[in-house]
Amino acid sequence: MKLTKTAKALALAALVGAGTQLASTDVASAKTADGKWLIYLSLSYSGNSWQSEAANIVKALAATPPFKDTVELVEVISGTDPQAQISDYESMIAKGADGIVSFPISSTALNRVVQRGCKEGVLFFMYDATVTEQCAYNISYITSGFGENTAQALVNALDGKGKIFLSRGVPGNSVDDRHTNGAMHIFNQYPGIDVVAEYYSYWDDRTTQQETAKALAAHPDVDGIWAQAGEYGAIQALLQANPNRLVPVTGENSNGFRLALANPDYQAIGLDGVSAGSPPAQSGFAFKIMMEILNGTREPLPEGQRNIEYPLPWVPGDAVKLCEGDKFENGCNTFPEGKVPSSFVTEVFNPELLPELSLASALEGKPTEGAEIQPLPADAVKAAPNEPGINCRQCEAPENLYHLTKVEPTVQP
Amino acid sequence: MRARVLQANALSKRYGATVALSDVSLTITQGEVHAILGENGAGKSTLVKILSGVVRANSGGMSLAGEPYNPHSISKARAQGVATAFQELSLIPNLTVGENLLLPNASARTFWPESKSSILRRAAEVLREWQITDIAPDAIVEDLSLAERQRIEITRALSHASRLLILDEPTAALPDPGWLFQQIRRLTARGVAVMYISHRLGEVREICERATVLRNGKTIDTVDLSGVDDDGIFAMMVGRSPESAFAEPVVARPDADIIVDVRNLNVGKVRSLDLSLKAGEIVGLAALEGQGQQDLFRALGGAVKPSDGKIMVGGQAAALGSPRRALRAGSGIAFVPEERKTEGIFVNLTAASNIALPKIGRASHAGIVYAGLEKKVSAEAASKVALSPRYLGFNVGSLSGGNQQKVLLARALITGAKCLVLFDPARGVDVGTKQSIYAMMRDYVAGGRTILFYSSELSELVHLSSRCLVMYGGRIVADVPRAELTEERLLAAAHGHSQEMKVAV
Amino acid sequence: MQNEKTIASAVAEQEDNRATAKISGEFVTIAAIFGLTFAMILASRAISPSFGSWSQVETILYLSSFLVFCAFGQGLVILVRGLDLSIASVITLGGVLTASLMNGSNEGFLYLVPAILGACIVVGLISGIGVAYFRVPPFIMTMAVGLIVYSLCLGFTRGTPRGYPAPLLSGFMQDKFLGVPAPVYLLLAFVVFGTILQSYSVFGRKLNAVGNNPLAAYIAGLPSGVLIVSAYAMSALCAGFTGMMLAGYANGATLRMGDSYLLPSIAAVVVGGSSILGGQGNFVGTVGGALLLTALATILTALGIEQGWKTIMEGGVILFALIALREQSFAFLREVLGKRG
Amino acid sequence: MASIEVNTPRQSRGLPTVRQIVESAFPIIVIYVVMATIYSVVQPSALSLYSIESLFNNSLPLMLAAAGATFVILQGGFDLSVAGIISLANVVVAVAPVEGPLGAVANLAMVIAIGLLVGAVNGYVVAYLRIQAIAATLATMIICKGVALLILGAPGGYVSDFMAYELTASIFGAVPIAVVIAVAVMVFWSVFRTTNSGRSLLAVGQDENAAALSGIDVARTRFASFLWAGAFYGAAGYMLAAQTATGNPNGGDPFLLLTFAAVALGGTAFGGGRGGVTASLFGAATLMLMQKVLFAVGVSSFYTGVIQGAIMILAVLFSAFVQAVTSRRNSL
Repeated sequence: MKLTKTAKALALAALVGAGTQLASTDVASAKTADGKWLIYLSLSYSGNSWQSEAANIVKALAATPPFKDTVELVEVISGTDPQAQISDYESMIAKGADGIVSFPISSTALNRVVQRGCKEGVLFFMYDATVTEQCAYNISYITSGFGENTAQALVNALDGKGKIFLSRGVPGNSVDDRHTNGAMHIFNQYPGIDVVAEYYSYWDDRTTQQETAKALAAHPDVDGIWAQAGEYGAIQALLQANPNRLVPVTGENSNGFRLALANPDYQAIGLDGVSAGSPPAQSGFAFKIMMEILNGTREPLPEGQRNIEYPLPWVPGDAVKLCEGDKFENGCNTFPEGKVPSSFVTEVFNPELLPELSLASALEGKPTEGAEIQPLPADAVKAAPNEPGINCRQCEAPENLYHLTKVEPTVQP
Repeated sequence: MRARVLQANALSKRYGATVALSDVSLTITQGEVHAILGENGAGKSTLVKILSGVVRANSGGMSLAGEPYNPHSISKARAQGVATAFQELSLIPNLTVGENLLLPNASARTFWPESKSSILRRAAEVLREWQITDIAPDAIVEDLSLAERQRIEITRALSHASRLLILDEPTAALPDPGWLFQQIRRLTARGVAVMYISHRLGEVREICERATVLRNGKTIDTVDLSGVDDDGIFAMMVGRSPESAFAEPVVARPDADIIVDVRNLNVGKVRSLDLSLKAGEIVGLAALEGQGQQDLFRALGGAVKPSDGKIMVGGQAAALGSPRRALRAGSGIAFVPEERKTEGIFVNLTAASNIALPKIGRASHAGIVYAGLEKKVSAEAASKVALSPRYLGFNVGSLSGGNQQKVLLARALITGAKCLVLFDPARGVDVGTKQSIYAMMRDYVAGGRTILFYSSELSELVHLSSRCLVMYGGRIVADVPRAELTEERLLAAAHGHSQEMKVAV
Repeated sequence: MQNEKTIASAVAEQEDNRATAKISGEFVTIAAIFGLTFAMILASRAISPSFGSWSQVETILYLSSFLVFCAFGQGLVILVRGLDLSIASVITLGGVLTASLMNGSNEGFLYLVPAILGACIVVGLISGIGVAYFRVPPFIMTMAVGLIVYSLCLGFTRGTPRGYPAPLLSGFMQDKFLGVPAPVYLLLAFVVFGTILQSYSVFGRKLNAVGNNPLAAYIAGLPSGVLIVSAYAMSALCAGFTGMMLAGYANGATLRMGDSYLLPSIAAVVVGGSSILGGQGNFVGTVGGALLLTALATILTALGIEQGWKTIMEGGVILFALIALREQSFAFLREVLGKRG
Repeated sequence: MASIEVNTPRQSRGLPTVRQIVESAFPIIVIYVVMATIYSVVQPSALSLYSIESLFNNSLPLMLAAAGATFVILQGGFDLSVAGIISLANVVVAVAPVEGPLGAVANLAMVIAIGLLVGAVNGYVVAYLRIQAIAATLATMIICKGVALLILGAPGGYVSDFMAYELTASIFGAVPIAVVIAVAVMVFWSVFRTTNSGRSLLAVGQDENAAALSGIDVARTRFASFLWAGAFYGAAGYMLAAQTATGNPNGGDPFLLLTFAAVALGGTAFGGGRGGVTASLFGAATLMLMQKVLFAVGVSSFYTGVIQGAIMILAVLFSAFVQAVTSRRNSL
């Protein structure tokens, strides 16, 4: 704790005795009294596999030597209300945080408090979701083109024509907006592609399943589904409607989805697709960059260049490979059934960036036996392009914003 | 012939399929006190509502002092000089007397509110004008007794009535109509007409000149009260000639069992009260407003917990924490409260369901209630209070007040309790219903059971009680035996006087 | 004399009409909800040729069953003048416990089901006791209990619900019988059971009485407190059951699986003609409300317009239904019926 | 004659009666002060001007929303449209920012007009068409959210610098403007409740029937309560925009349940007749302060909700306890 007992007693005395202005003496300066960095892990919503894995990764890293002895990590869950996260950020700044690694609930509402924190010398590292305040570091895959790449993959699988559903995220959310814009950029090029239903699934398996079932009632003859997280629910809905027919589905990284993609029975009745999207490992990457900057082994980036892109995972059906052990080794990328829940988001490891982690880290936040924090490779940090409303405010997006990086069009419009 | 104040021609009012008023006409002249007589459900309340602007007639017309009169709201009616004191008091409980008197515009200014003291000053003037000296303008209404509230209700109407004052059962909670009659006389002296609705024929004869009788929503006749006797009026109201309202009173045998025995009861205003009720007697209770009778009845019914005392029911000590316990204590006590609407009936349930509720198990097989069975179960109790079986399938909310009261009493009967505790069971119900209630009470005690009842009408107590207790200041000050029962005797005792005192009414 | 007789019989007749009119009014409201739902399904043919088909009706029935289950409990709580905001969390609790305790095996299914539902009932008992005996406003009590339950689910799962429901359960949710999904039969059975419980059972009658007039119920010797607590317990039971079914449907649990049922459960009850003030309500109407809401959502999902417009249409249809289904709108109709009768 | 209970007019000036204290915001103020004390002891920097400023800036939108909802709840209604109107006002301000102090006034006028418009729809449907308030306002909430999504598809936009910086600062470097606004609302309420409209509002909530028979226009009073509520929700959305400096089409969602929790914590009875805006303001401030206290005492993990829920129940029980104790004394 930053505030020692003596300090507290002093503060109390000052409060009771003089009852006067107690200037905030405990601003972020260096390390805590016992020589540790005070780092907050600030979550907004917690309660799905993705969020808890991302948090567990940070917790596991913080418990891995040498961070084990140099970092005091405090986890705070604020809930879905931006006001609550603002309030908690304020409290962290007041407590003298050295760094805050956080999943921000809103890309815009937190800007003011983040800006103030920066002035007080607090490092902000956002993972996955972003803020548009330029003094914060955004470590995110969002700019890596999930929408357009998966859309192209779906178009390829459908040979350029067919009725499709869009299973989106949360209405009025900037991430959902970015993904969908990217996807529509591709779909719009193909007149043969007909988006017959578009619905919001809140990045949740069960909601996806119900919403897809509703859409299937109107369009049982759908040819493909473009989905964001929750994609496994879409497959369940398809099977429920007709156990003998599946269609190509693109989606994110749930273990259940990847197993389905690799399932020969499913492939035989029409399943095809690609698993891409948001990796929980971003949190660990963010945390490690932050620690390197704090420890002085890495130069801080200048303001305005703090958007860092995390590479987009890309696993087509034929690339699904089951892991034997508890790590991504030998190019494996999926766990066998029963080892993890189907909602488990598989992209928790990164052999280059996060070699310290194992399955226990992601599931329980435990450090890997014998592991030590490895320095990040020199070329680990890749700048992300500007995207207005995502990682910057009044800025221009590059012209080739939606250029394809993972897949080539195999059919022409 | 005096000038006409109100002329109503062929008023009709329907509620859905129900015809509440059909073709009612009447004329009220300047300075007249005009009675409206009729049984419950005859259409009096609907007439009052139309005249005061609460509802509008479907057809027919009215004129007020020669001008067409068709008020859309209470305020419009008031603006034309018609004000009403409602039977269900229309005061806001958590506002002061002053604010209530001046509603809806307590503050005389629109934009910046008038100061509290200035409002109270104006209210105090109103109170002074209508000779109310014992109620402070800044008292909160919910702290007042029912009688005090009724006087405030009347005062508010008095202060607005420049042409016509409508009084709907104004004496229901007033033990003494003296003040009211005095104010009515002052008002009529100024030429204001008064429409007076009451079940109490005695009062009506004292203050009114003419009466219009309604039956089944129609005008029967308008008569000069001096020209008809009570039987004649009764015949017009009910459509048949009256039987004697009060049959021979019942008296308990001296050696009868004691069913309820209360020792040293302390609850609310009740102070160390002793009481015993024997099988086969109807014990009346007389008291002025607020002498602790509510507390006593509610304690016996289990609705409030006594702070001290011992209650034996059917020979067993009973802890009456709740009405449920009261019903189950020994041979059981069933309580019928005074507030029919708020504490008695379930408006959305049928009469049969209302009655059968305490014995719902008997109307069901395997947890399922059968409507037919329910009717069968409730029919016997219903017949005891002369409730027509036709009504059993109706929602209670759509029945008249008298029938609702019968439903309540039938529910008390069905519990099988050996003691009934009835608080003013015949208040505000018509003559026919009263007779049924009295008959039920006699029949009930004849089966070796007992009744304690309170009534605000002395005549009822005198004629019905086997003996009558009188409460004053939380204690029982007199136990008047059958032979000595007179209204004067009760009234004197109720004022805390010895029996020789003369009481002017 | 002759004249008097006619008056008397006229009065009797009037009053009879009054009673029958009341019944037909309720009946008309319920019939109108189902009619409106049906009309909407037919009209939706214009959007997609697959609409208006039996398979769409099947989907609507299937998906509405979850809402019907939890709206029944909500309806009972509303009947006793309460409101249950904890159902979202209790649905989650039911789902999370189903997935984690059954853990993908049929072993112990028969005792796990009552154990899980029992845990949910305990939550309802706590809410009910707070409301009935400690006089905490239902809004605050159930919201706080919901918060606590959710938080406990979060802690219990460490943020990641694990496991799968028993294959028996997930198999049942997938099964078809005579070409119709098995849960549709469950729904029908539940509607019959719920209607009997709410409107024709001793328990339901007592709940009606307490909701209608709590003071009168107390004076009449009904155990009001016990009844109110049992309404909340029933609501939690229904919510837990909903969660269990949802876990079976989705073959697993998520922590926000209950969120999308809170407001719709209240809306279904109110659109179905029950009074939010308690003491009046009919489960068949609630079922109609749930079907209406589900059919609307199904149609909107398939509609190719912007989400904003969809949302506006959703609100607009609810508002329209409320206005069209209010009693006054049938006054004319009833008058005609009344005159004829 | 009837018994005489009140023989002499009671003195009404001077010390407030026990009843007045109980019906006022007293219990919730006690709770608030206790929590604030705990907070400032555990975290002394809470007393710095900046901390106070940020706390109140953060709390003000909820306080205004709770104030608005109180008008509707006092007359016995319910208003879920709060979430929709706040979202709508929030995006409108962020999409059409007008610079400068006058611009801020223009923006305020816009959102209040929106609030009044939605309030008028609510009021008409509830008061004149007699649709159940909870269902009708659920529908208008959904519609407002749809409109907000059409105006702004994803979080973004920006508000004028004046709103973002001046309105969230302090006057004379000492009193946060948020506090000034909250106090202004309290003053407004203390005047409003003594106007005829204010009395009508409380009277309708107490006893609708009696109010109607007293000549109060019940439907108009109901209608007006929704107008007031709408205006306050609009202002809440406005202050939310000022505080976050952006628009969010889902910005109002978290307010839905919190608003009513704040009103209930303040002791205003659902069903109407008792309570007040001041109490609701403190209820809202308490909820926001709770977040701070929980952080400060270190309860901040999966189980935060357990503590939050428990505190809400305890706070209501405490208010009931104060009421019971004082009214017992009152009756003696």
